[in-house]
Amino acid sequence: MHRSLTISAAPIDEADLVAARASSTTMGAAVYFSGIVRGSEDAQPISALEYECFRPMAEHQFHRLFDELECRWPIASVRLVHRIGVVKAGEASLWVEIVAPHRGEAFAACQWLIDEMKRVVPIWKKPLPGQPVPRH
Amino acid sequence: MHRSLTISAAPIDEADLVAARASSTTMGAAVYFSGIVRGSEDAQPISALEYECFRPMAEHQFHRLFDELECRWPIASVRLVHRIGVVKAGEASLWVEIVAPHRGEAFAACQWLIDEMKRVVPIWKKPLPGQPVPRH
Amino acid sequence: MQIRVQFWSYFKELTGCAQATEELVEKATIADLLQRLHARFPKLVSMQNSTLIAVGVEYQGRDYVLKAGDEVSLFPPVQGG
Amino acid sequence: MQIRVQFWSYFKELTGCAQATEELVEKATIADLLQRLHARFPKLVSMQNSTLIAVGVEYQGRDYVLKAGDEVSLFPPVQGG
Repeated sequence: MHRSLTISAAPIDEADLVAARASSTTMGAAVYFSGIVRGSEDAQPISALEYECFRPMAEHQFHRLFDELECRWPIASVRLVHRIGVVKAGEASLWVEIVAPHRGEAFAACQWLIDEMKRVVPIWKKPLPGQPVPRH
Repeated sequence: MHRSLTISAAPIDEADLVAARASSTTMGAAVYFSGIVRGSEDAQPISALEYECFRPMAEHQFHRLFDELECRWPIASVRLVHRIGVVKAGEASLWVEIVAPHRGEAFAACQWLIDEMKRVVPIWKKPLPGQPVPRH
Repeated sequence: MQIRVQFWSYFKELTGCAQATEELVEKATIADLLQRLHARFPKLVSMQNSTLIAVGVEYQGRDYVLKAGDEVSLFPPVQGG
Repeated sequence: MQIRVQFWSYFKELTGCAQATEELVEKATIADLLQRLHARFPKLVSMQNSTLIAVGVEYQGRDYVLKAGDEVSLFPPVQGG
């Protein structure tokens, strides 16, 4: 299983990432998830979220999840990008790609990975008050 | 709910489509599915699938599904592209985007839409024998 | 009344044509139409349990009562995606 | 033995620091360490049921026996994504 993990303060270029998907004639399904910062948190308007990461542990825990993903489903490739630092409302903080032979396993694996990430990967967010600024 | 349906013989430019996602500060989740033609069908190598579509009925049935999607989940946007004609192994024949406030409903809606599409939308495929040609 | 029938996917190969017309009595149903078509295109008979039927752009059952001008489509299970 | 402790997320604000060091007897457990930290940083007490604990890069339970050189991390529930 190909795996790629990026934890970075740089904006997530989703189009670029999608364009870079490895070609295959045995994989019938690619599932993507983009997690986007919303302009409110607990009903209060926010301008951004600030993400903090315990990086060595986050990387280790992500790779443990990738190991388990590989055991559970016949996945060809997982790529995951998590942004850290300040992420403005309307911007993506998380991007996940799962490539698999069939869609059932691709959807199941993608949802499982996000659920588990939110349980064990040491990343935290702090809302930054203010009005969200819509992008145009 | 914003909706966009494209049934076309043109290759699906996934990166372009992703880059064109409408911005929002109330939507926290975008889920994408790309269905890719595999290089075999019933264990026989194929070079491509040829898709045939009863277009007026396909469009009508897609919009009925979009109507029901809108009733079932608080979706902000659905975009769906289905390619017709000859689609080579390794190329995408289907692309779906669901944008919603939270990931649970986005994943549920995306999977439901694909399952229902495969039940009611009059599109058929014919395998074209031959060896799949890997893209580079 | 005249009813026009369209065949899709490999039903075209089974019948040898993409379209056919049948002359039916008023108030004939899709079941009546199928009986005629099965007599005329015997290769459709083996497919009858998996045949999908639409009138215009909507699916209809065997008991649907046909009207003059209805365009009926017959096809095998759909396979999009 | 000396055990270094790191605090993450709003645990830093509760303790007023990002790191602390505790001197513990050999074979002390994480439970023993927590007892010391709760005495020193009383604001951590109310969080004890939701406190996550790692040694190095692995989660560990309260009964984990500490070794010299262990780096312990304390943090609230994670919230990635």
